[in-house]
Amino acid sequence: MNGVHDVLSPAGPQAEALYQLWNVMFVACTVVFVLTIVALAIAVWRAPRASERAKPDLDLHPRKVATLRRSVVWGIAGSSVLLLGLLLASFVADRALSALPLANAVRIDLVGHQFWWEARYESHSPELTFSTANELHVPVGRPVLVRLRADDVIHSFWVPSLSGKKDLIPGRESTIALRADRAGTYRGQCAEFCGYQHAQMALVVVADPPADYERWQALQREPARAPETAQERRGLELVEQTSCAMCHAIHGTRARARRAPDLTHVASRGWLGAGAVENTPALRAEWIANAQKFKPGINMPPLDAAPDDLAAMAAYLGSLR
Amino acid sequence: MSSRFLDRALVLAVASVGALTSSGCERESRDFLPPKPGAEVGHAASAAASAAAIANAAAMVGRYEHNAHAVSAGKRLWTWYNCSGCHANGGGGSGPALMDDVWIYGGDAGTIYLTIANGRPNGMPAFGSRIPKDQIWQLAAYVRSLAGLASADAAPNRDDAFLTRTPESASDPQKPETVKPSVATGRPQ
Amino acid sequence: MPQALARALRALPAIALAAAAQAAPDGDWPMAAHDYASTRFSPLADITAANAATLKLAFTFSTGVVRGHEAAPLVVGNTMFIVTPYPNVVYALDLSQPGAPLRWRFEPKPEAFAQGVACCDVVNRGLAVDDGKVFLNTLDNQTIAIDAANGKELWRYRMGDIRAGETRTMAPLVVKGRVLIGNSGGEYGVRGWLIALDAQKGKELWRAYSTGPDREVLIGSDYKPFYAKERGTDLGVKTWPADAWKVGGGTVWGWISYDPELDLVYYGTANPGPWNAEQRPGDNKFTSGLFARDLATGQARWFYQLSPHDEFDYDAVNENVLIDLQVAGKPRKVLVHPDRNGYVYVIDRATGEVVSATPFVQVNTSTGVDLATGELRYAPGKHQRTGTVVRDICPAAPGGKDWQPSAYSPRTQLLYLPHQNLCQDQEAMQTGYIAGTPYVGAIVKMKPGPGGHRGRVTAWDPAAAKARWTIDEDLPVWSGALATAGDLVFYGTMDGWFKAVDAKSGRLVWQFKTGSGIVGQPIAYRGPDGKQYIAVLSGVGGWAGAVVAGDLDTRDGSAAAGFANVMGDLKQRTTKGGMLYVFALP
Amino acid sequence: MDDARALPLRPRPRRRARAKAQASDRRELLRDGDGAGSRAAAELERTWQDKPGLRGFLSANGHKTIGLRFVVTAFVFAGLAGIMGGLMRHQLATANSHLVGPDFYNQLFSMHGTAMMFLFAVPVMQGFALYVVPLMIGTRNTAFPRMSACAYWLYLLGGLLLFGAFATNTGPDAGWFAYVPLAGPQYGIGKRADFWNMLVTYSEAMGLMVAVDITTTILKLRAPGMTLRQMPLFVWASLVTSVMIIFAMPLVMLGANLVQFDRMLGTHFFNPAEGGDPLLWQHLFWFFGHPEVYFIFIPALGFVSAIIPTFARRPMFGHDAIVLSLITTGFLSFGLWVHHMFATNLPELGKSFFTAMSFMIAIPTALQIFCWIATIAAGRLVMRTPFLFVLGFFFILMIGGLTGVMLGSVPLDLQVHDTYFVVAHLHYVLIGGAVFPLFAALYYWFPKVTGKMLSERLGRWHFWLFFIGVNLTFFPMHILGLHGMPRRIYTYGAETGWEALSLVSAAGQVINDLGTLLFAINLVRTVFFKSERASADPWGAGTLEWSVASPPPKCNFFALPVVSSREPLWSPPAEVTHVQGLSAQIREGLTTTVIDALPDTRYAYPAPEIWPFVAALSVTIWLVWSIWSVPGFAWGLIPPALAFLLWYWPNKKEAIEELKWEGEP
Repeated sequence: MNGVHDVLSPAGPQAEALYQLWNVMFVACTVVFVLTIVALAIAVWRAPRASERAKPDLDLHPRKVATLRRSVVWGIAGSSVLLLGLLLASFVADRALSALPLANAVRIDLVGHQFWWEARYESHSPELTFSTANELHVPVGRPVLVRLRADDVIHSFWVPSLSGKKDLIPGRESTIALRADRAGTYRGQCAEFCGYQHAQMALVVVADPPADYERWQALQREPARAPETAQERRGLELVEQTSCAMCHAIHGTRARARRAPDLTHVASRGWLGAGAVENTPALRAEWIANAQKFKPGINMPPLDAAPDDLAAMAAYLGSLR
Repeated sequence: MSSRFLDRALVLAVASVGALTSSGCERESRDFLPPKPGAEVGHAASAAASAAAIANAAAMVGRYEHNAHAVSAGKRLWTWYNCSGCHANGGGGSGPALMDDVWIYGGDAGTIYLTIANGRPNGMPAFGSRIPKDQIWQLAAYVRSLAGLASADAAPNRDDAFLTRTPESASDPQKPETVKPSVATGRPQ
Repeated sequence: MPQALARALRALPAIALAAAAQAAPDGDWPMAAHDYASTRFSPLADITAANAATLKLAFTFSTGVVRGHEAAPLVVGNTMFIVTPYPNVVYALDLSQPGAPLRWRFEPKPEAFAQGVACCDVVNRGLAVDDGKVFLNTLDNQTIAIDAANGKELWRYRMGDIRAGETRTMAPLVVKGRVLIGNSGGEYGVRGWLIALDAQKGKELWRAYSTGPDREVLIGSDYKPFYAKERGTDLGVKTWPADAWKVGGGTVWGWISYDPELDLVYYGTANPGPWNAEQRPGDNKFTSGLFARDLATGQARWFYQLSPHDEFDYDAVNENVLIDLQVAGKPRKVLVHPDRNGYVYVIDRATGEVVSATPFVQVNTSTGVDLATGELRYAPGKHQRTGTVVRDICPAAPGGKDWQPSAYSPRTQLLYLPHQNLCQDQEAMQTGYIAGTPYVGAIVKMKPGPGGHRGRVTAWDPAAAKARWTIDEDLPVWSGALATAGDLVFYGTMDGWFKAVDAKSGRLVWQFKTGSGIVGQPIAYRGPDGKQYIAVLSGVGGWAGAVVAGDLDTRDGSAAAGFANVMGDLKQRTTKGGMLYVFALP
Repeated sequence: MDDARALPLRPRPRRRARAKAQASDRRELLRDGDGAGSRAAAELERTWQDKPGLRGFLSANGHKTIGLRFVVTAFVFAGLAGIMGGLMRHQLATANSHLVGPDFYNQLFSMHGTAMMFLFAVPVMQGFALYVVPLMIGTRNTAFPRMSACAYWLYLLGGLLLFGAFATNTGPDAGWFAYVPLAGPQYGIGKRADFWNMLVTYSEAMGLMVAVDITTTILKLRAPGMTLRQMPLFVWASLVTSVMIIFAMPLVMLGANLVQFDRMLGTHFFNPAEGGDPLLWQHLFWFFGHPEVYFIFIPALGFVSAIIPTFARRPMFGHDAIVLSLITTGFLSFGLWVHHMFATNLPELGKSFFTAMSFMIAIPTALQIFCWIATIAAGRLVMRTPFLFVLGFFFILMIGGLTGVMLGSVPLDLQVHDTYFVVAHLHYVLIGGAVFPLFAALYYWFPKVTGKMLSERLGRWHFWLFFIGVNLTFFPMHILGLHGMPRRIYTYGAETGWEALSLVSAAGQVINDLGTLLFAINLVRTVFFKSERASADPWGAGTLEWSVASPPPKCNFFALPVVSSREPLWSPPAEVTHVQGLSAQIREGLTTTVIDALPDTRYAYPAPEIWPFVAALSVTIWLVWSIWSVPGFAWGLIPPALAFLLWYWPNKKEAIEELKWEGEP
């Protein structure tokens, strides 16, 4: 899953605040580091050499003791003041995070599963809610309020270019607010160890200009496109009658299970398996045949279906723009 | 004295590590791919298929019933595929209870495989075309652990959910005996 | 029986509207609810509180089936018709002969697969007899008309896919040549409907769905609901997430009443599916509500949703008893509906306005009904959230009173409610619709309600909206009630006691221990010899008795959708059975 | 030592001797105190000699034997865990590599973390303390040698069981922190998490027992005259560490057992559906977790504070300031565990308290660094390998400490928590803060322990390779973390752009391995092939352990020293130099008062027994049995109960022997 995935290139107010805080911290710490190492280097450089048999000098000239004590006291005072400064910078950044205006926010209900993200877009009228997976579209400039819940183990939602991370903990509900100020694709990844495929549990937040976002949202609310070719019809029949319908849902068909990503518009997503494999026709067929090859340990079983059936299914799913 | 003591201790250690290793490997292996296609049985409802299924069950015990990953995958599928709707957590509901010692069609893994794959006349739907074979074996292993027949070490502990019964790993094994349907369930043949 | 009392009785029609159509002879019991007003009141007064103690067994008849016998025996002329749970055998007994020998039997041979998809035991709630024909619903979605004289099948109507979890357990209602039937299977995501068939040839006249677009719910021009919240176009689609209404439940498996003057049919729809309410935001129209429809066309006149966006499986399918009540000085045509959400509703049956809604059990899932808007105010602490456990939900999923029908006595003007007293803990779970498998999404464990007793019989005064007297029973009272002009109320307990109590005070007058738990509906009829007989089917089962009827294992508290946790001792209290008991004065 | 003026001991007031002294056993009673060559010295050597044969080996409880065993076993486990670290680095060197599958990788990183933290870092520090502290404070053995012996056997058996489990594919796979839902009953499949819980119980028991032993030794067995202000800094560091261990380790022991009850007995401590909470585990674990990393860091500070004066040829500048900052660090470390949980949904105000605490704890460490630099500035430097490692320690610890300050800030931690930035930070602090001082201490005390000097040339090669290797391996990880690479991932796609820096890090790992290999060669060559002996005080150091031969005699001191200054060997001897009059026939020592170290009572050290080993074995039986069967929890308690009962059963012969010595003046 490709997209900007970098703490140092923020695209939203929160990531910006954290980036500034990072710069402050980085500069302050580098200065302290350089000063201390230089002090050490000077001390080592100027101190005379001796052998281990040299007699230890037990007492020290009071003037030297005074200068050393003064430098140690100044060192401690300096670092304390510096730490206090960094503490204030940290509090200021923390307040900036929670000060994001939430008027007219897009509400997303994000549920973390073992090894994929379920995103349910809520709306005032229940008929307009829809569900997608692993790829979230958000309008540029509008705040997004994400409600986080875990279905099995602890995960952590983190898109570095937009905001800091927040854990999804079973039995607890937390929310995170973020906003994308520039259009673009921002990559994120689960940041709390959650099992075999913690490594391939990525997600993408695509910030669209408002018009594109409305078009995308309208598309997502449509039921699945009817199959046109015979192969696609055969594919739909297989999807409804074999294993796919046991876990997946495709609006407008008899597949209505919720244990796996909603496939109503799967072809509109760039990647499959939360970033495991690119959504090209060839790779899609391979993924359906045996997902364990790309992402061993996930809950999608390899299908023991005939090759042309697999091709039909891949063709049908490929038609679900 | 010390050298003989040492030899005996050494032999004992090697033996115990051997035992631990073999049971450990069997219980702890995570094989995410199903066995090679020839190893298990098609789900055609023919008599041949049923005989093969039962014969295969013995070979499948090590791979499923004694394997913690397989039994816990079976428990996840038990909830995912809505088996708990009819059979609850083994206590039964519109479907028969599976945690007691009464097995209407037989309690061995092969028969349970066929029950899931081909269904039964009194209301068990056929899932053979909808659930891959490897998962049906996992479900069969979990069903046997409901009555405490799978190995206690591999059986799942309690769920991070609402407690409704003692966990499968702690339930004492029910001696399975097949009872004729009419007496057991009052359902006329 | 003193003649004066009998004459006085007949002089009382002004108050009690016995809306029996074409005034069937008062000795018969032609339909499960005795009459279209669903009063279950028998005008026979031979058996009174004074002589009831001498009641003795007249004859018995074994049905040969051992599941839950929830049906009501019917008597027309001198023939008694009884129907068994699956395989739904119909027996006609000749009452003119001593011992009532079998006249004929009819075996519909329903599909064996149906047993696996009946959520709450393979029950059948009764037949209907009309114009020489017996109408039978079978578990595998067939309605069959049988010639009452010789037991020959006249026609058979099939509707509903057993493989998708749809079954049929309700007692049909026959009104002016129209047979009204509904489906069950809400726990399997079955979309509910009510269908009217032509009694002669079994052709479908009209079909009203409980969810979906207005034209399928038969909502049209003359749909004038009283409350604003029920008005709107295509609410059956708009108040659901996309597509969810297609597997949204709202089945019609309960009781239907009919008011000849208004020519309206009254019935309730079941709860929305799945139980995990978080997966179906919105009011989920037209589930858990009451419909009034025109008999001829099926067009909805009004609808009132009792439990919008129901979260606790409170179906609204219970009986609607049609009576006239003095409200603020003026007599009003009302229906009394004791609902599973714990309230007894008194609703004006012409307009759908809620006159009063008063809890008859301890309710903590809601704080009251706002009579101005008709809105049920839910208690905030009890909302379902996936993955979290909500504890002490009172009343439990079967509600204050489940399907077991109440009886109304115009003499005492009390409604006698046989019901349960249960609470529960519930965890909502993520679930998906897989055709043919239950679509529930909740783990439930029930427990006895406040006071520790699990059942109760309440004599409810609809006018004063409070209970006149109550009898606490240890086990849930899962049988129907029968009120007679002899001021007696009959009901059965789940461990087999068939009891008669004084209608005015609730004092136990007579009881008889039958062979198995009673979940049937008692009736009273006048035999060919002119004597009054009381008949009841004994055979434990139903949702409460599933632990015994299905041989379930009570070590798993969530078995039988939570009932196993509270019925652990039922296996010691009763065994399975299937027997008709008929009593009479010596 | 022989011209010293002896401090004659007042005869002990005669206790009412209940048991009559055995007349027949009138062996002549020999006393210590008259120097190396004397007959008493030979008798002392024979008294303190470990018994021969396997039974002797199993029941030895000399502090030098136990300490050495701890250090050697810890380095063996470190080697194994290091190889696992190497495997992980090579798996991550390239994108989408299939060197190792996800399941095995999860076991690798869990074992690497668990073994390094529980089986290497803490035990090696405690091993050093067991060996060096008694020598430094002038006593013959630790206060409870049998407890430390039992602790070692628990440690060895726990380590063997964990690595045995790993060998049978049952290694823990939920990380060294084993967060609950994943290591809980539903998602922690099989017996893997059980073995982790059991190991934690083992290693914490071991840590507690050694900590109690060291604390008591430091407080009660110091040489007369060594008041608290004259105690060497390393002894102060060991004291602070031990007291911290006593407070922190029971937490995780309790937590691990609660998870074990959840897994085996079906309790609901961490089940959110039945009122438990997964965050309870995180609190329990990190309340122990943060002090845990300070158990590793503070002894390292002790090493540095012991080494710098020797190689700066002058006493430590600001000795009291360093003692106070050691105590402050130990105290503050209990107040900042929530900085590991900033990403959870705990209230924001609460978290910011922990930011303040995390910043505050940096000040005492800064104070120590400034005092060290001041000492170096005022001293005359001997540029030998131990000092080189100390200079390396400064460089790497500073980077680790400063990134730690960055991690302490709540908002910044939301960006870098659980990423490779944290992996870099922890390795900088642990390798810089603990492993560098550890190597310095090894090179420094190696001649004292084995009597042979490690080669300087190989030492310098080892230092430079290790210094470059550590920086090359772990510095790029800071940048990887900022580019969003999460921790504990077994692979990543090529599109993430993390491949280049991961390759650099893998190269650094190779250099690391080379450095460690050179150290191993140096070790083996010196121990087995070098012949010339090292003198008693090859570095001209000032503390007491350099006053005895290398390797030290079995009884450490033929005559217990009396101390009058912080560097006894550097300052002129006071008028009274050693104690005389302790028995040479039984293992006897002198207890002194806590503050001023005035002679208090005679103390009979327990003789070597087999019971500590038997007790450790019985505890193993109980813990393993409790994994396999629920009744095992209860019935398994019988073997340990019996073992400890027999261990504490009073021994008549020993009591009479001691009584005999009490009677004599």
